[in-house]
Amino acid sequence: MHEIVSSVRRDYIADLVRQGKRIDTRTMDQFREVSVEVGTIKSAQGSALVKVGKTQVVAGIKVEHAEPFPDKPDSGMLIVNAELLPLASPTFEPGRPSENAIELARVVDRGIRESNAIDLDKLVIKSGEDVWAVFIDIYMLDYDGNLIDVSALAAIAALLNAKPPEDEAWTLPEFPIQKRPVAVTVAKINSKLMVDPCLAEEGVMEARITITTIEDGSICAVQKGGIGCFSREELEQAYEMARAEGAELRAKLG
Amino acid sequence: MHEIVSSVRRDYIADLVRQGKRIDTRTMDQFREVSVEVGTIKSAQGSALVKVGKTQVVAGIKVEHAEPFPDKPDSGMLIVNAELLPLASPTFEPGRPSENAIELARVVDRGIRESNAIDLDKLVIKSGEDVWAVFIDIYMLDYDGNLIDVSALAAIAALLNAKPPEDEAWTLPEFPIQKRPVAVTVAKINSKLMVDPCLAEEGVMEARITITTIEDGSICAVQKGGIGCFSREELEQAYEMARAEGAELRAKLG
Amino acid sequence: MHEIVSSVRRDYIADLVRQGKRIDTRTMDQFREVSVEVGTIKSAQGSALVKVGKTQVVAGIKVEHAEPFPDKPDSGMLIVNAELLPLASPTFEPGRPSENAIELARVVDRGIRESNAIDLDKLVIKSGEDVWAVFIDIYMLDYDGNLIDVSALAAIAALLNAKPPEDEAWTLPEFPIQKRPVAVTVAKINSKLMVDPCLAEEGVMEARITITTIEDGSICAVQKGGIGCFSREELEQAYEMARAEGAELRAKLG
Amino acid sequence: MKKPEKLIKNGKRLDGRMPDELRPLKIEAGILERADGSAYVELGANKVLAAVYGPREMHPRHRQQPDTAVLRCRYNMAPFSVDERKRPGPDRRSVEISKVTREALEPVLFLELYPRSVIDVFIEVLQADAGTRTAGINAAAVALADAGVPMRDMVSSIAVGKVDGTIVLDLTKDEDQWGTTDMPIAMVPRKKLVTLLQMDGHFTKEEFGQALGLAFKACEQIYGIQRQALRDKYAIKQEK
Amino acid sequence: MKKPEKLIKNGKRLDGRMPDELRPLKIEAGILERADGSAYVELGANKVLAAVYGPREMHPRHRQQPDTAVLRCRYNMAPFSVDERKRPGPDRRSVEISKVTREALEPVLFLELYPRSVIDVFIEVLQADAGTRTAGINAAAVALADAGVPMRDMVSSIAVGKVDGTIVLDLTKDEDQWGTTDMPIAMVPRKKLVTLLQMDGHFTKEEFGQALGLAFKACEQIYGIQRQALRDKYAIKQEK
Amino acid sequence: MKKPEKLIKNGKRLDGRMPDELRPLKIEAGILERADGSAYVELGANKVLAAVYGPREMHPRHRQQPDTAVLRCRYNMAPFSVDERKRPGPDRRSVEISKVTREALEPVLFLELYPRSVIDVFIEVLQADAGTRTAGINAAAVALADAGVPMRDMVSSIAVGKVDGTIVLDLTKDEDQWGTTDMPIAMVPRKKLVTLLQMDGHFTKEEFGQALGLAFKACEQIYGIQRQALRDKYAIKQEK
Repeated sequence: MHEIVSSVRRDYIADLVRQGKRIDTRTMDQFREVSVEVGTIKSAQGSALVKVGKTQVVAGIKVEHAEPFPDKPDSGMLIVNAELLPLASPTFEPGRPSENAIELARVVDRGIRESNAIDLDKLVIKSGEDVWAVFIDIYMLDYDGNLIDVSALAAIAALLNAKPPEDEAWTLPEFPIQKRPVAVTVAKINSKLMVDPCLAEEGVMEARITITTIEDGSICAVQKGGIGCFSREELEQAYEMARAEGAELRAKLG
Repeated sequence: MHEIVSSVRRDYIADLVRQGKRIDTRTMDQFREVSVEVGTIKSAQGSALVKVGKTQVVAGIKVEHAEPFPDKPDSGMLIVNAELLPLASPTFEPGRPSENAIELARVVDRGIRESNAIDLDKLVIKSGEDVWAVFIDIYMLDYDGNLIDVSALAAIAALLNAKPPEDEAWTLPEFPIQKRPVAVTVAKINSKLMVDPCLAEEGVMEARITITTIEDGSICAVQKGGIGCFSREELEQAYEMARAEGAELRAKLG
Repeated sequence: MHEIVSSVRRDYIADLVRQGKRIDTRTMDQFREVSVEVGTIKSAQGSALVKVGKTQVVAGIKVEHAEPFPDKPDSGMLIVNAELLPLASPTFEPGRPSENAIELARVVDRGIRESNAIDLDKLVIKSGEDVWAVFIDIYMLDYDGNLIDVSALAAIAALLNAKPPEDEAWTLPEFPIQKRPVAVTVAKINSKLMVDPCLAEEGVMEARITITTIEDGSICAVQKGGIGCFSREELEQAYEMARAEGAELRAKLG
Repeated sequence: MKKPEKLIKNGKRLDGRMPDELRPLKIEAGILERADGSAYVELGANKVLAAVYGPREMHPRHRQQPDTAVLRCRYNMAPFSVDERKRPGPDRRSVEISKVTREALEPVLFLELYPRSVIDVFIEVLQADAGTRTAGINAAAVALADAGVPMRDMVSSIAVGKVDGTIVLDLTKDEDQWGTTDMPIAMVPRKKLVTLLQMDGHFTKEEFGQALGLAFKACEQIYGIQRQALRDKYAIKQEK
Repeated sequence: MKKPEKLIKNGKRLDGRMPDELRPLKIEAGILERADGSAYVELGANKVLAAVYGPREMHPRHRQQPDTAVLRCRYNMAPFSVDERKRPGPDRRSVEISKVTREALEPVLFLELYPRSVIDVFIEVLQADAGTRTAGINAAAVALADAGVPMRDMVSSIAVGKVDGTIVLDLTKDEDQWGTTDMPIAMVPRKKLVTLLQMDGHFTKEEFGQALGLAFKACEQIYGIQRQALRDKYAIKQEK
Repeated sequence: MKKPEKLIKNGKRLDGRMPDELRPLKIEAGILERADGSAYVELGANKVLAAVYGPREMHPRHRQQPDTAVLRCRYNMAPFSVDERKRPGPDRRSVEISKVTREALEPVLFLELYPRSVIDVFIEVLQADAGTRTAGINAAAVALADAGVPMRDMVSSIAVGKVDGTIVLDLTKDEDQWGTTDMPIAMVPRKKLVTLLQMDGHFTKEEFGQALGLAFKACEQIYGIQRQALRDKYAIKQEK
């Protein structure tokens, strides 16, 4: 996910951080401008276009019949797929999902799955034979950093926007969403922690940690990335930042 | 599909065309020698070996049980596959079908499908459950230009040669062919139009247009290729050439 | 499977062979030290770790429900898969099975299948619908030559170690093994034949022939490899070596 | 949906359009930050994005052409763009559309100016309702201009077809499915030269000519909207 | 087809052949225009084409060998060559056959004469009735000679096997399916050296020896037909 | 297996361990001949091998980095390592684990010492019982040391989680399946810096802190066993 940053720019960003500043004048715990627009894609059951700064992601929900996994006959299915479209960045290449796209999809998946955001137990049509599969397709359109948080936000916004499929097998009054997990990524640059790294910051960050929290502030998923390290104190500080910013982002879900 | 042609040869061919001549002494609306031999492959339900000049294609038909598409429960299936075998040209490479092989298969498919050459509605065994799938496999053996026309001719010749499968589920008296679509490709070199480009001509042509017609001269499929353009007058002229040559080729089907 | 050997070493090995000697002081019909350890992998129905000199292979057996092939409704299935893990040699690369891995799996498969080592007819649960599929996965851990013989020995040892699956559909008293095929590879270097080539010998051998025999000394599978040739006399001599060494290896199966 | 009894009633189509009437067409240029050029097109219910990268160095190197740039096009549909979820990744249809799209655009480019380079055109269909390839070409041509890639002319594209025996412009999904004929076309609008032409269905000679005429007229109209989109973007930039 | 009660009756096989009798074998050299060399083989109901390209420059370059040419072989079956349509593309069986075919042919070639080059052998099975790999090797060897690739000797190939307890030459599909043993073999006919040997089934020591003998004799016969095919082509060329 | 009524009874876990107790951990260094370094780890019922090749020249060349070595990791499960046979080849899970494993190990390596090179770490799970990625990292770190690759420090790894409301160390498969939370962690043991952290399930702030504490303590213990494995190998070599 890193792009190459010239060493001059690298030093400049690191210097700023030493002074407690960021390249785009934000504070350490400040997200870029966030906009959430839902329902734009009519061919999807639900959809959301999320912009965080210049990063743009669209997520679409499709709900289809499927045969359940043999070991989970009484559970609907959740499938999260992420495409780092070559449209979105000069460094994204067409072809099979990259390591980064796979990690992204799995981190978003865990946030939704582990928080029980969707009540999958209700998505059974006939035990062991026919269940609802919920596909979340994440489509990266314009990439200016922090794709995990933007994607996770688009995914939960699209789920909240989802209408029941027009199918007589569907019997629930609405789409069963019960939690709102929100991912917040904290980057470490020059030993300082900051939320929502933009692309330039990603190019110089030592490591990142993504913490997904739910309404009560508890954690449902964590993912460290990058080749740097975190101390225990830093992890605890990152959690506080993720919880606070997560609450703010959650408010944007309406 | 283009092969590299030396600039001397390129100029030579272009010069000839300026004089209304072709490299192999043909007229503009003349096909190379055409031969159609059917029934050579006993392991196929139907087969044809078609030679146009030095270009050779064999097509084989297999008819097998299949489950119909959910949205077409009362229709048999047509699957056209084309292999540009590395045997046939130094420029063909083994591996997954190239862009050219895919275009070829799809253009042949459209000619047969859109003309209703096969009465697919008769190829249903049990609605929604069991239908006949007709596989047309096009095998390029020796490539000296104009593979679309040669392949399309081999495909319809093989279909006309097809015997019903030896299977008690088959109840029709014969294989239900009702139209004879024939593709004719018109190449544009030096602003002149000519049918059946040979390999050397393909190397210098600006663009080509393939028009598939049926018995009454009406069009069932068109495909423009190459990076040149056609004016409206050229398109109408190409249609006349395709209709006239199509009728001649159709006569070779016996 | 060949690795590059310096020409000096090549000459040295060839010289030794001329004197009837081998690089590791073995005689022509002598295997390296053989050890067979079974039951190490508890997650498999059966397993074996076989070491021949420094070459190490682990084979694991899994037995699962499967739908039989349409043309063999009354027969269980045998699937042999071999992985030349990049862990085992600097020349093995991750990714899809190489030509060598495919040949290896197929030669081991033929030895077991053609000798009827497993009584596949007994592995039918419901004719045409449900049979037992026996998977033999061969895992190359450390590669110092002669992977066919070591793999074949691991495969039959793992089969002999196999316990019935814990599944109420299983009704046989035990896993139905009825033969013990053993593969012996004879290499030709400098016109001399020798069994069990080590890696250095493989690097200089002209050709190899693998002969799989069963208890009564009859042959159930043969595979010649490499770009050299064998005379009729050499083939008959190779058979004698394979039969004799095969009996010794079979004794290690306990 | 079942086949409607009639696709054209009292001379009007299911969505109220006249046979020679375009669906609402909206084009915006320059809507992506990272791409060198981009455009967004809505054609009826179609929503399509195009982005251009390049001219840039071609990798891998052995695919560089010593005397020209290479144009690459990739047409792709989002999984959620159609009724039944489409599995991600290219299929045979998208490979063919990518090829004819490239051949539709290449005639207006001066590729020989950029030896050893590549120009990448990425087209993403976010919502589909028939005509996605023509919407994609319209978007791609604007995105190329937005990227500052030198062009001889614009490329404009639309489909014509036959529905209930009538030649109609710009088919919807229902018309495509239940109609007889679909003929997507692309052209260089000033010189009136066709750079893409595909057709499947049934046309007599006369219908073919009539359909071409309809398409030529519509492409002029589209050309105007494309130019306006580029002007609008330039105007906004100037204001800033 | 059900298993026949007997595969050999009164000393004769289902198709009337004696145990040591070859199926009709027809070989034609030089039947393709584009290939550097080619051959067509009919062995009973088998129909097989082989083409040779090269020696030519190896691409990609990092696979070039500085001191030798590389021989590549690709054995492939047409989808319509067998009863049930075969899905296009290589499977494990064809990968293995391609490998042993390469190893069967390589001993007679002077690859060291063409450093950094590649020789490609493409074998296409158009119609299959057991013995396709042997027919393919016979075709490939003639195609190599037709391409003018220097060869130490020809390569000739045939299968032997055991059917109803009898050692037989050149098995048909039925004999392969219902018989006990199949042993394809290829050899350099003049020096009588085996370059391909595979076997599956059951042979005692004595049967193995007897089968080898039968194969050696048949390969001499095949060698004659291969030479004749090359002479015929040369003769035709001379006439022209 | 059905969900057990209780996973912790009288303060003890199903396998008799205390909540903060590690499963038996056995590490052997240098068990493969061909690899430059290797290690075998048993953690409870997990059996994992790791091998290291390199620093060696990177192929293909265009992936070489002019100023640093590249670390590649491949985590892979044997088909027979789990209850239901796993199909060979990478899946999405193994791709992700390979990535986080690489990021867990890279902080301790001096990659800048080996420009244009690659270091390959191959991890093979032969038998799995939850915690395979942590066992694999422990094995890989020892294998890197065994290969003589210069390291700033060791990397030690373990999972913590929540089962029946209790924070426990080193979950078994049953605990992972029926418990609430799984949090694998890797750290540089001397500096107490975390290089891998993943979590799924549910933790309050307090539980998160408590789990981190448990993991930090266990990693020290593992570090001791890793060092002993390397010492043992060295001792054996010395004896020889």
